[in-house]
Order: sequence, then C-alpha cells, then structure tokens
Amino acid sequence: MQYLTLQNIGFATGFILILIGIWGFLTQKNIIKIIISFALFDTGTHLLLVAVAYIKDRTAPIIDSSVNSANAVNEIVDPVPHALALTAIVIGLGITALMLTFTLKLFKHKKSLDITKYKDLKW
Amino acid sequence: MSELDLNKKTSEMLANSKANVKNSKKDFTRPEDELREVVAPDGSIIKINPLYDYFSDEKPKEELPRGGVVEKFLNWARAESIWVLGFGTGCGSIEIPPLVTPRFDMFRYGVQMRPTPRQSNAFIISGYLSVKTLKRVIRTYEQMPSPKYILALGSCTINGGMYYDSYSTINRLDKYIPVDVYIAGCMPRPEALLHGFVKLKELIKAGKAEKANEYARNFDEYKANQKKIIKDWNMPDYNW
Amino acid sequence: MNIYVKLAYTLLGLLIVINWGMLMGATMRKIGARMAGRHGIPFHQPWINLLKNFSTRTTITHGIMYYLGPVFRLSGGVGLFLFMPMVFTGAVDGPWTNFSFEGDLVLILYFQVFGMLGMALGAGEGGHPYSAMGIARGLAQHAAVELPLTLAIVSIAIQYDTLSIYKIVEAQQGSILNWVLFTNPFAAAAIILAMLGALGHSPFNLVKAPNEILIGPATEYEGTYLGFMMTAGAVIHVMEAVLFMNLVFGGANSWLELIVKSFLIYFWSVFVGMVFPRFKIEQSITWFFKVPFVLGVLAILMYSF
Amino acid sequence: MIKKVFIFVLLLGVGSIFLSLSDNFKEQKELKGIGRYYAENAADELGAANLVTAVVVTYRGLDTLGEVSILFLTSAILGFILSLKKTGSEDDKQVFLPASEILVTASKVMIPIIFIFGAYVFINGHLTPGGGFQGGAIIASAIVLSILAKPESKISHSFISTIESIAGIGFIGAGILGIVLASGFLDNRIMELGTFGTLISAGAIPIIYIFVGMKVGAELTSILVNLKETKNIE
Amino acid sequence: MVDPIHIISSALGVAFAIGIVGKLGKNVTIAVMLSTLAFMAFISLQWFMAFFSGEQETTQIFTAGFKPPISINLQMGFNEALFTLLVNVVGLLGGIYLIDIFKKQSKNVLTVFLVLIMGLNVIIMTRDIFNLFVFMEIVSISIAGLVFMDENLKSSQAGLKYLIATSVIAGMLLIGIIFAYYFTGTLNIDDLIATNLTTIKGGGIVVFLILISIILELKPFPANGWALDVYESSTPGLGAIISAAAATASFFVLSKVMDIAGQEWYYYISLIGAITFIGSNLLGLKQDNAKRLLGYSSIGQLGLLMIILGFRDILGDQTPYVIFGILVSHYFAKAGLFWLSGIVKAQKLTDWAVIRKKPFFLFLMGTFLFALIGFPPFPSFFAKWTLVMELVGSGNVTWVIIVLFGSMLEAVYLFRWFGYAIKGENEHLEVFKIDLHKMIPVWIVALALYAVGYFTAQMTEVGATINFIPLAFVGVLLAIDFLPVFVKNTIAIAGMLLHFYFVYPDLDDIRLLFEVIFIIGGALALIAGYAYKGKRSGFYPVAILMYAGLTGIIEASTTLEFFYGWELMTAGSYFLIIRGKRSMPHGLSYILFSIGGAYALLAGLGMAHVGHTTFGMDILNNIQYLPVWAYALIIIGFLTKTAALGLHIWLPGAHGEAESDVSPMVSAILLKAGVFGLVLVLIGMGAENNQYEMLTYALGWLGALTVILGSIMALFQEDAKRLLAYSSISQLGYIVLGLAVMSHLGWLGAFTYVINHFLYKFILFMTLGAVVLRVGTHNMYQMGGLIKRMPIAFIAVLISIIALAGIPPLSGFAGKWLFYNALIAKGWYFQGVITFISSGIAFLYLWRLIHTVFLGQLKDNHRNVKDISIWFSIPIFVLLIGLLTFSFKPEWVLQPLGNMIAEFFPTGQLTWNGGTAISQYGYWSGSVLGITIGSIFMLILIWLLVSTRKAHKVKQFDITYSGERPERPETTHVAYNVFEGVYKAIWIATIPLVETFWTRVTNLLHDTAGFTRRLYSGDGQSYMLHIVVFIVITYLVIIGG
Repeated sequence: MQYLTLQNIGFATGFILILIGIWGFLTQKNIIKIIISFALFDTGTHLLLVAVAYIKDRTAPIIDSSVNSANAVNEIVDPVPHALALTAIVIGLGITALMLTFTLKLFKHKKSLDITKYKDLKW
Repeated sequence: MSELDLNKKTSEMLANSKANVKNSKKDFTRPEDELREVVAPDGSIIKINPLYDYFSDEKPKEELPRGGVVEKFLNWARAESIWVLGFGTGCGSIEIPPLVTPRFDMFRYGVQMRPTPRQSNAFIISGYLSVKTLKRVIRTYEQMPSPKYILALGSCTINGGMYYDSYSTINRLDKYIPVDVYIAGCMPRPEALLHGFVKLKELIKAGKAEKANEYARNFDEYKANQKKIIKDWNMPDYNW
Repeated sequence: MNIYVKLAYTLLGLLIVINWGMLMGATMRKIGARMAGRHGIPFHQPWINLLKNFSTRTTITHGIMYYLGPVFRLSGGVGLFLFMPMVFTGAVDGPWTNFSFEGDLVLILYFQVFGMLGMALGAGEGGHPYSAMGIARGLAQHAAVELPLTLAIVSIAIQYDTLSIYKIVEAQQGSILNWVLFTNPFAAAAIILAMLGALGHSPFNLVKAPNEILIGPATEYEGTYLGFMMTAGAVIHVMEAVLFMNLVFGGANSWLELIVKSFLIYFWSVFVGMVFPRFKIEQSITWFFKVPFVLGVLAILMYSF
Repeated sequence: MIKKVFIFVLLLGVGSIFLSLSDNFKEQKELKGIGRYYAENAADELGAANLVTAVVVTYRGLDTLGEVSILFLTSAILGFILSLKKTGSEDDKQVFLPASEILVTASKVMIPIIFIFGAYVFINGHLTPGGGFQGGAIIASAIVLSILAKPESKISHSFISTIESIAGIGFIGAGILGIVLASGFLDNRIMELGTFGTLISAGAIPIIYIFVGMKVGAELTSILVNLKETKNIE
Repeated sequence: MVDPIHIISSALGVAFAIGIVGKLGKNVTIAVMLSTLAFMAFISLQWFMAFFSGEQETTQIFTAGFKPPISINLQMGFNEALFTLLVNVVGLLGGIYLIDIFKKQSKNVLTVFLVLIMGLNVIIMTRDIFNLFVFMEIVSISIAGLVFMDENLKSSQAGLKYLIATSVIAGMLLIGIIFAYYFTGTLNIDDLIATNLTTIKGGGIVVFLILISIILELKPFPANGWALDVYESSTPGLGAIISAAAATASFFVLSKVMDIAGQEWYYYISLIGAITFIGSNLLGLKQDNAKRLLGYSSIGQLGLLMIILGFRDILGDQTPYVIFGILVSHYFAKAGLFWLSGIVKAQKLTDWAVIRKKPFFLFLMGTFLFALIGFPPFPSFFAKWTLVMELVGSGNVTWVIIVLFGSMLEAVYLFRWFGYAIKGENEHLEVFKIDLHKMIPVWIVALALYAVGYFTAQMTEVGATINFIPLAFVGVLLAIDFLPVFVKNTIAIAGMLLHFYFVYPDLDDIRLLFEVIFIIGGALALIAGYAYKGKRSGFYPVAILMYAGLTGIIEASTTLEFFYGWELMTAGSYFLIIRGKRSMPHGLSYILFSIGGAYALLAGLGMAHVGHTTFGMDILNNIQYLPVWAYALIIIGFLTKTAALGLHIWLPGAHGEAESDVSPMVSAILLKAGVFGLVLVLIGMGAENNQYEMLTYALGWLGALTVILGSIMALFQEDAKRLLAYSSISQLGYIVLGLAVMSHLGWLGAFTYVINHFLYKFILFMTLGAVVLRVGTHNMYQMGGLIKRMPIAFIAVLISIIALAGIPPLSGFAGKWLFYNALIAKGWYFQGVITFISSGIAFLYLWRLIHTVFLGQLKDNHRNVKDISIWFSIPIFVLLIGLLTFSFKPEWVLQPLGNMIAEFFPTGQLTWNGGTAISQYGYWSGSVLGITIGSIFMLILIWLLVSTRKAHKVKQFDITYSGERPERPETTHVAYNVFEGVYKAIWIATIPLVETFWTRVTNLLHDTAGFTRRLYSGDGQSYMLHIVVFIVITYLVIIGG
C-alpha cells in the first residue's frame, strides 16, 4: 500500500492519460480525434507536473493568512511545477488551436477528416 | 549544323528523291545510278553523279614496246608466265578446270589461274557472250594491266555460232574487244585450249601480241561498237 | 668487323635468302603437284613470274598509302632479315649475324608486324572490301598465333635466361640433344603448332583464301607492287622458318644447314596443309586457344619453378 | 488487427519507460532545489504573496514572455491562415441564427461584470490565485458571450491588434526597464516593492500582469473572432 | 556592446508593435522588420567579432536580476555568437528573399517570421531547459504557421503533420523535464550537468527522454517523414530557413544538452547520426523532386554532424573546426539551393535543365553542390579531411567508412541532379524570371562560401599552406568569360606557361616530367581551342581548374595539399567531361568513381598520418598503422583515375563523348595524375620491402588484366573515340603493371609508357577529335577514305599508331622492350605473355581505326571536308616531332630518367653505351634501329616510285569487283563489325562483368531506397508511429539492453 499515495496516483493517472493519448493518435483515423488524443496527452503531462509538485498535507504556494510566512518552506507545495504547468497549458492551448485551424483548412480541400486520405506528400 | 538537323535534312531529301523516282517516266535505271544529293557535315548539299564521280575519267593510253633484246627477254618472261583470269564468261568455262588436272596440267607451261584481273594478263572468253556479260568483260578487260591477251574460246565468239540470231548474245567478239587467239569449235576440247596457249606464247615471243595497244589506239571505235550493242549503257566509259 | 664488310655479308645473305625463298616456294608447289600426280611448274617459275610482274606496261595507283604498302612489306621482310642472326659461327659479331643486336626476340616479334601493317594500310587504301576482310582475318589470326608462340618463347627465354636469339642458338650447340626440341619439349611442341599459323598455309590460309575473297590483301595490287610483295613474301617465309629453326632446332652452323632446316620447317606446314581444309577465322582462333595454348602454359610452368 | 496489437506492444514499451521512471518514486517530504529557495526567499525578494506568480512573472519571466509569444503567434497565424483567400467572396455573407432573448438580455448584464472580474483577477495576480493569463481568459469569455449574443456584430481587428501591440510593447518595455533600472531583463524591482500583501506591492508584477492580461485577452479574442469569421464550409 | 538580450527584446518588441506599425503600410512594416533582423545580426556579429579577436570571455546574461538556477539565464560565448550569427544572417537574407511573399501576405506573417528567428536565437543562447522547451515550441509553431505562406493542399497537410509530430516530441521532452526537475530540483542545464543525472536512479531515463526528444527534433532517420513533407511543400524561402537556421540551432541545442548525458551517450548519438546519414542519403537516390531531395540531403548532413558530435571526445580540439566546416558549408549551400529552387521554380530534377538558360545560375548551383559534397576550396573539404584524419588516428576506421559511404551516396544524387541541370533537355521549359531581391541572398551566400572556405583553410596549420593563386586565376577567367575565345585562350596559355616558368626550377626530375606533361601538354592542348569560334562559355575556368589541380598535386608538399589538388582536378575534369554532347551519364559515373577513389585515398592518407605529427608527403614513406591496408586504399584511390579494371567503366564514355580538344586533355594528360600518385606511393612503399609483395603482385595482375581486357573491348567498338578510350585503359594497364614490377627496368618501362602514352594518345585523340569536328560523327563506319581529304590527319594517326602498337623503330617499342625485360627478370611470365598478346590485339584495333576512318571508301557526304584545323595541327605536329625525337634518341630522356629511378632502385639498371641500351637480356638502340629501318624503307620507296612513275591515278570505285562496279561507298566499305569472327571466338572475354557488377550494385542501392522509402507512406499517423517506434527501440537499445 505504500505506493498508493496521492502523488503516485497522480503520476499513474498522468501516465495513463499520456498512454491513452498515444494510443489515440496512433489508432484513430479522424483528425479531430487525433487532436483530442493530443489534448489528452497534454493533460497527462500537466497532471504529472502537478503530481511532481505535490507534498502531502501542504497548501498552495500563496503566502496569505493560512500560511505562516516565516515557515512557508514547510507549509507550501513546490511553486515551480505550478508555474511550469501554467506555461505548458498555454502552449498546449496554442497548439490545439493551430491544429484545429489546419484541420479546418484540410477539410476545405477534401471534405474529409480521415487522416489517411491526406497522402499527397510521400516518399 | 547539329547532328539532329543533319539527320532531319537527310531524311527529307531522301523522301524527295523517292518522290522524284516515282514521278520520272525515264527508262529503267538502277537506283544507285540516279543522280542524288547528300548533306555534308557542314550542312551544304553535295550533288552526286554516280556514273561519273567515282571513276577515273581518262582513256587508256598506248604503251608501245621498247623493242630490242630487253623487250624480247621480257616477252619471253611474259610468255612463260601467263596468268589467266578465273572468270568463266559462258558455256566454255567448263572446259577450263580440266586444265589444272594431272591429265592436262597447264602449270607446266607456266600458265596459272589468278583470281583478280589486276594480276592477270590473259582472259579466256569462253563460249557465247551475252550482252549482259559483255559489260562485265569490257570492265574486266580494261582493268587488266597491259600487256594483256584475249583468248576467244568456241565458235560463238567468232560468228555467233548457234546463237548467231539471238537477241541477247553478240556475234563477233573482236568488234568489241581485240582478240589474240581464236580457238574454234563447239566446244573445243581442253587440248585445243592448251594449243591456244601454246599459240599465244608463240605470238608473245614473236612480239605480235600487242592487242592491248590496238585497243587503246582504236578505243573510240571499240567504245562506239560496245555502246551500239549495249542498249542500257549504264557504266562509265573508262574502266580502270 | 668492318661495317662495310658486314654490309657486304648482309647483302650477300639477303640475296641468298630471297632466292632460297623463291626456290623454296617453287619446290613446295612442285611437291604439291607431284602429290597430285601432275608435272607442276618449272623450278624457275617464280623468277619468271617476278620478271613478268616487273615488266607490266601500265600500272595504277590508289594513292600514297597504296605505294607505301609494298614498301612497308618489303622493308619489313628485309628488316626481319637484318635483325635475325642467320648462321651461327661462334662469334657474336660473326659474318652472318647481320645488324641483329644478337637477335633480340622482342624486336623480332614486334618487327614482324611492320610488314603486316604496311600491307594492311596499302590494301586498305585500295578500297577493295576483300582486302580489308583478308587483313582483318590475318591480323586476328596473327594475334591468336602469338598466344602459344609467346608462351613458348617466354619459356625458352626463362630456360636460357636471355632474350637474345644468338644466345639461345649458342646454348643449343654441341649435340642434337641440346636442341630446345629435346630440352623443352612443351615449348617446342607449342612452337611447332604455332608455326602452322604463322606460315599461313592451309588450314590457316584464310588471309589469302583464294577463290573466296580473291587473294585477300593483295587483290588490288598488280605489276611492280605485286613483284615487291612476292619478293617480300619469299624473304618473310624464310625468315619465319629461320626464327623457328633458331628457337627450337638448334640454329644453323652453315647455310646448307639453314637451307635444309628451313626447308623442313616449311615443308611441315605445307604437308599439314595438303591434308586439311581451310578453317574459318573463329575456328582458327579457338584452335590456338586449345592444345597449343595448354602446351605453352606447361612449358612456362616447367621452367618457371 | 495486427497493427493494433503492434501498437499495443509499442504502448507497453512506452509504458515500461514510464514505469522505470516511477519505479524510483519515493514520497516527497521536503521541498528541494529551487522550489525550496523560492519558498524561502521569493516573498522577501519580490514582495509577491503568490509565489507562483513570482516564479511566473519574474524568476521565469522569459518563459512567460515566450508563453505570451506563443499565444500571440497562434493568433497571428490563425489571423493570416483564416484570412487567406477571404477576399473576393464578400457576397456570400455569413448567416447566423438569432440569439435567444435570455442570452441577449443576460449578456448585457453579465459582460461588464465579467470584464471587471477579469481585470480583478489579473490585477490581483500577485496576491491571490490568478494572474494575467487567467484574467485574460476571463475577459475573452466576455467577448465570447457578446459574440454569442450578437453574432452579426463585427469586432474591429484593428482595435484588437492595437491593444495587443500596446500590451506587448508594454511588457517588453517593462522588461527593458528592468535592465535599465534594476539588475536584469524583466526584473520587477523597478518600482518599490511596497507593503507585502497589499495591492500596490511586488514591484512591477501587477503592471506586467496588466499588460499580460490585456494581451492575453486581446489574443484570445482575436483567435475567437478569427474563428468566428471563418465562413461555413460548404 | 549591445546586450544579447536585446536580440529578444527588439525582435519581440517589433513583432508586437507590428500590429500598430502595420497601419503605416506594407513597405514600412517590411523595412522595420528587416532592419530589426539586421539589428539582431549586428548584435551577433559584434559579439562574434569580439570573441574572434580573443578579447572577450563567455558572458552570462541573467534575467530578472538573479543568478541561475534561481532565474533563467542566457549564455553568450564564442559558439553562441557564431550560431546566432548564422541564424540571424540567414534570417535577414531569407527575409529579403521573401519580400515578395511578405508583400502579398498579411502583416502577421512578418510577425511570425520575426518570432521564429528570435526563437532560434533563444534556443541557442538559453541555459534553462524549460525555457528551451518553450522556445522550441515557439519555433515549431512558427514554422508550422509559415508553411502556410504558400497555402495549398500539400502545405496544409505538411503543416498539420509537422505540428502533430513536433508536439508529441515536445511532450516527451516535457515529461523528461518534469522528472529532471523532480530528481534534481533544478532546471538549469549547467546544474543538470553538474548533478550527473545518469548516476541517479531513474535519471538515465530522464536523460533518455530529454535527449531522444532533442534528437527527434533533428529528424533522425526513419522518424522524419513529417520534416521531409515540410521541406517538400513549403515555399523555398522557408525551406532555406528550416534547413539552414532551424537545423543549425537544433544541432546546437543537442550539442549543449548532450553534456547532461555523459559520455556513454556519445556512441549512440553517433550511431543514430550514422543511420540517419546513410539512410536519408540512400533514400535521396530515388528522389525526383528537388525540394524533397534537398530535404533528404539536409537531414543527411545533420546525421553527419551528429556523428561528429558523438566523437567530440576523440576529435578533441578539432571538434569545433570540423563541425564548423561541415555545418557552415551545409548552411550556406542548403540556403542557397533552396533559394535557387525558388528562383528556378522547377519541381522535378529533370526540369532543372532550365537553369542552363541563365548560365550564371548554373555556376551558383555548382558552387553549392560542390560545397555540400566537400570539394575544395569549400570549408567542408577541410573539415572532412580533418575528420577523417582524426577518426583514423583514433582507430575508428569503421566510422570513416560510414562517413565516406554516406557522402558517396549523397554525391550520387547531387551529381545526378547537377547532370540534369547541365545536360538535360531544356527546350520545352520556360525561362524563369529573376527578382533582384531573390538574387541578392543567393549571391551573398555563394560568395560567402568561397570567403569562408579561404578562411577555413587559413585557420589551421595544414590548410594555411595551400596555394590559392591558381584558383584566383580560375576566378579571373570566370570573370572574363564574356570575352571571345581568342583572348581567353591566350590568357589561359600564357598563365599556364608563366606558372611553369616559376615552378620548374624547384622540381625534381620525376615531378618535372609530370609537370611538363600536365602544364606544357595542357598548354598545347589549349592551342586547339583557337579553332573554336564564339565565346565557348565556361570552358576556360574549368580547364584551368583542372590544370590548377594537376599542378597542385605535383607541387604538394603535404598530403592535404595533394588531396586538395586532387579534388580540384577532379572537379575541373568533371566539368570538362560533361561539356560533351551526350556525356551526362558518363560524367556522372566519372565523378562518382572519382569521388569514390578520392574517399579511398582520403582514408588511406588518414591511415598514413597515424603516428606522424606532420602532414608532409614523406609520411607515405613510412606508414605505421595497418600499412598494407593503407597502401591498398591509396592505390585504389589512384587506380580509379588510371581506370584499372573494375574501376574503368567511367572512362570509355567520359573520354569518348568529351569535346574534341578535351579528350586529349582528359586522356593523355589527366590519366597521368593517377600514375603520378602511384609513383609517389610506390616510392613510399620502398623497393625491397617484402611486406608489400602481395600488394604489388596483385597490382601487377590487375594491370595485366586491364591491359588485355582493355584491348579486347577496344576491338569491338564502333565509336572511334571510345576505341581510343578503351585503348587508354589498356595502356594505363601497362603502366600500372610496369610500376608494380618494382624494379629499375619496370619503372623505366612504365615511365617510357607515360611519355609515350602522353605523346601518341594526345595526337590520336586530338586528330580524331579534329576529324570528328569536320565529319560530324564518332562512328567509324560512317567515315572512311578520309586520307584523300585529310592527309595531315592521316600522317599524324599513322605515326602515332605505329608507336602505339610498339612497332620498331618508333618509341612504343622502347617501352615494350624495357617492359618484357623487366617482367622476365621479375619472373612474371604469364603477365608478360598476356601483355604481349594484348599488343597483338592492339594492333588489330589500331588497324581498324586507321582503316575504317582514313582508308577504304570515302563517303559521299565527306567529299568536300577540309583537312583538320590548323590550330589542331599545331599541337599535333609539335608532339609528332617529340615522338620522333623520342623514338630515335630515347637516351636523351631515358638516361636521366634512369638515373633518377636509380635513387629508388639501385640494382638491375639499364646501362647505356652511347645510344645503345643494355640490359641483362639483350641490347637495343633506338637510333640504329631508326637508321636501319629508315634507310631500307627509303631505298625501297624510291625504287618503287621510280618504277611506277607513270602509274595512273584511279578513283575510289576503280577496283576489281568481279566485272561489276560497287554500288555505294557505304556498302563497299568494310567497317562495321569487322572483327565478327574474332568476336565469335572470344566473346567470352567481352562479357561486361564489371559493368554488370556496378549496375547491380547501383540497382541494389536504388531498389533498397525504393523499398525503404515506402516507409514514408504520407500518412501522418504512420509518422507518429515511426516516432514512437523510434523512441521505444532506442530505449530498448540504450537503456533496456
């Protein structure tokens, strides 16, 4: 049972999400589904970040009334992964938006969302 | 001019010349005797006259014997070394091969066969001579180096023999080329031919076998006769 | 030896060789005729023929190279004579060694080609197709003959550690058993077979191939040119025979010995020719690639270890 | 089928990579590395109560700049991709279903409130959870609402891009001021740190967050507007 | 100096401001953007100059005023300065190039472009790994966006695939970063290096994830389909940026992050690099799309760089130099080629023939391709040299083979492409139009390549000695290419003679001999150039380039100089050869064999260098590391030039199809370069070294077989020049055999052959070339009877074939005589017999040559041809006089040569007694032979002329023809398939085994490429699969294994 900590659950969920994402974009033919898989993948990494930051029984890294500012070190979780997660989320947003736009463009050309139809470039 | 252009031009001209051949209503001439044009590598056009361009355009000259002892000696040598052109012109050529057999053996008289007129000094006109063959005989005879001798074998060469009224054979050989020795008969036996050789040797040794010079001297006359009998004269006038 | 004396000897030797060549030719024809039961030509026929050819009154020329053909041919023959030690007298600078550099083998083998080249070119300018065919055949056969011949010659060169004919002949002096024929039988056998091709009699007479391609290279030649070529032919035939004699049969100590040996060598090829019909070119070439080639290889193997 | 099995095996491989990572997990008890440093010193050094904000805006300010750039890039790319070949087909106007009464009415009330809330979130980014990105996103949601309520209304691209530009230049300018006035690019100590935990504190962080908030809001808006203006397929 | 942070601040500031500035109009916006790029480039340049002068030390730039790892820091050192400079320069030039697209497109494109360049700068400079991740995402996004600059179905697909792939890769990187932080508590790269992650449990996998993602960014084979699609479909201006700037930056990232991993990773990076290098170059073979081809090449080059990176411990101090050389060449060349492809607008490789309509573009393209392949004077040449030297020096011969094999593959497709450009059919193609703003960047990178090449050479001790004056002369000739032939020819000849005048006093006898052949012979060959009219555009620079190379190898005092000259000569001769009408495939096989040979040579020289500190030519005398193999490799290198059997298939076509006056250059002169090399290396091996007996024995047999098979092949040629070409193969075989004998006589024979072959093959090729110019065909059966029209040509050919056949008294015999003496002394009897037979066969084909061309029947269309041009006759007759002199007075040349050879082979000398040469087997005298044969000949000739003085001159059809007349000259001339009978007998020797072998090899390669590239099915999903498979397999190999 020693492995069944909240942190490890976070890790496991993150990894599983990532694996589901990979499974998705390796098997799904629909481009939208691939993008969703990517979003899953991305979310998995965010979850990992949060899990990395987690320390049992601590609070968010904001020094307000609930945190003793002198003893903050022992009361808050790691702020760095949170910052990274923020950045990663924004990046993921940008990429997802772009992917959708590209899909839109592709759909205009062939009226299909099947990725296997777009094989004009090869070899 | 590039190679491509050249090829194109040549093929065009070929097509034209074929068209010309079809259109012309001339008598039959061999295609290779037609006037034709070729394209030179620099693109200029060369006109070819096949009956004229390829052949030396000069009459044979008279080469008179010098006389004296030297000439006699040389005549002896010529007489003892008669090289006969291996060219069977008619039916009598069947009588020539036995001469090399042990029974007749012409070698002992210094007579032997040569395959090329350049190296021969005797020519056996064997039997009837068709007009068609006459062309070849004339060319061959003119190509032989002087002094050269003609042996006419069989009656047909004398007066046409049994073909005296044939449309395609000649009646008198010596209207067309000078003859040194006539061997009469139809056909004469090989022994007669051998006798002809002996006679020829005598003539040569006596310095009387100068028919080559006679031919050169009366060349125009001979040529006129030849052209009269050969209707389709499609050969150069002078053969070398 | 004084150069003028040497020149005199050489000229005399040349005279002998030319005449012997013609006589040898006549003799061979005589032998052939007798075998066929004929009387045959008189012995003096070649000289008469030569005389007649020199005495033609008209002659033609196809151009400059046409002239040069017989010239090359005759100089090739005479040169071959000059570079060949004829009679072994025990001295390097002896009377009958000509201008031979002790008979350098490489020189002789390459100089053989000189005459052929001239002939080939002269005939070529004649423009007669049969000439060209004859030459093509002749050169091809020459190259094929050289295979066993070179193998054997190299073997002899190894055997005596020299490329000088003079030294090879010197080494064969003494007893008949010193001849290469006995000391190096494979090489001798290869050469004896190669000789057939080199001397150009039936079955290897496809160069001239009478009645097939007229007379081959000489088709367009007449009169004086032909005379030159006949002379050259006589010299070359003797010189080929002398080469083989020097290489295999112990050379000659006197002109008589030379005449006898060269006659026998020449007769060997005529003798074979009497029996066999003409080869086609590819048959001729492949023939040299078979037995003579194997013999030549054996000859080298025998002396290279 | 074979392909799926193959991919499954492949996933097992990837999983094994992850497994060997997690095999080493021990439960974390203490902060370590820079996280510990920030927990100990950030409040003093930067005066920001929200440590994440301190990290995001100052310590890792360059990342944030990059982040903003990514959004900016996305909006720019969307802008030009979606505007491609738009010209020349003005006649086929977009047709929208009219918005419902409730939506229209509610939006009139809600939009100002959402705007104010967004502004609040990014202005208080150094004190409470939130910040420029979050605030910007909230502002953008107000725009979504307005678009939903009035689909046929046009929002001026030029206006959005002007705001975007001004905010961006402001951000960069604040960064450069950091070099001039303080000790490095994006240093927030160009102004007094102020009293810890009050609104006017943490140096330039609120200023920067205002720019970020405006910028993010404008960028998201421009993305949305661009997507909205895309003509129907077919 | 301007703080590097302003690269970011200015770029981003302007990018953000474009929203406002854009209102001022397109032109202003573009100007602002370009000036920003210029400013960024200026900052990098400023720093680069400071670092270059050595005064500046590496600087850290701290953001937010805190030291790392607290905050993100950037680093500006020499490497960063260099790489940012490269990125910014190509950004600026690319921006200029793209002006027309910028004008058409929305202003947002400008923003994206600027942000892309900024992002590249940051990923180079940053020392924070998460920051790296962010800016790598910026780069990916902006590239994916810019793909849409040229929007169509293909680019949309490529953009999507690219985006999906890079985001998955980035995801992997992010996971790695997360756990790196988790294990170490820091994000700073320097800290990560210091913590030595691999020692931590689980750290290995973190390192794996980080590195594999960055490697995947470098597009390793085969997980790179997405990148190729982008290369193919994007607008060329973007391709240039991706290939030159983005790849450069990504490479720098790898080199920076690699330190986290530690040394055990180096090997794997090299391995992945090797697979990528070989794999993508292999697939390049099947490409017919120019941009995709460039993509393959770019990826291949990155693979090469990865190999080098993996060897940085072994390369040590030389690493930056090697990387710089290869990277910079790739960078300039690839940018230039992509831009060029945008100007030329030809998709298919074959359509690039259109470039020929603007010859100067051909020059640019050639510059780029040669730089890519690593020809001098470009930086990649020096880099490759150093790389091979160091790799061999450390015993990594396998890697040398990999590097050289991959380069070889690359050369194949690049030169095939170049071949299409030079020789392809272009009449149906429309001329492309040129915009000034597109021209300028191409020009700048081309010139920069030369300049950087010069500086690269100066940078090292070895390179600094190289003489660039001949190259400058080439440049001058290139500059005056618009002048008429007469002027250029005079200048070229004068230049060569002047060079000879300055050089010859310093040369020893062997070198002098070859220098005379190369330079004096070359000048003579150039005389024939006066016969050409017009400009003869492009001929003189390349001819002089070849001669520059030739004289370079003679004057070389170091192996580098030698190799430098060798490559110049190869390049020049390639251009010369490919000038011929139908010479495209032959030019290709020539250059490929040459490059193959050059690589063998390079490897050999590398092995020779082991254990020596200098690069002097004397290291060849004492090879310590695997000497037999080293000598064998060097010899193989030279044998490709002498066209030894097995390596000869390029020669017949190359020499046969070359221009009339080029054939003598490439045959009589160029082939001697290989001989010169062989002489040098065999001298080095030493006369009495039993160690190499097998080598020389094999060489001897190779020579002998070359002799015989060359002759046999020559026998059955219908093309006059091909016949001569095969004859050259055979003759070179003699030389190789003679040298392999390794005795005094053998070498003397070989040198005699060198001189002879120069003389007669020069005359033959020159004459036949002149004849071909007149009659317009190469086929012998289409000629005939030309003696009537071209007596001068006939005499020249007659004399030289007598010499060539080795018939006494001309000089060919001297060679043969020495040769057989040497062979018998050595005991190589069978070789001797083979060569003897071959000279019989030589006689056959020579007869055929002279007969079918000059004798026999004159063809109708040649009735009016003139004799060969006077300008061709001059060199021919000069050399004829030389040939006759050498024939009759061989001692004038052979005696000094013998003395010289006696240095190396003191025993078994040829002794001279006056004009008589005496060996142990016999003696012989050239002059006596000449006098004897000459006098007999003249005597007989005079007699004949007198006796036939009245001969009647007849014409061509006056032949005995069985009483008939020939019909046409064509049917009377015995010329076609003359040796049919011989063929029936020896057809077995004419089976083109070698050609079949090489064809099979190439087919195998192409089939493999054709099969392998099906991997790139075009399905974006499968590309993803490749990435995942790549990750898993690499994981299994590196960690799991």
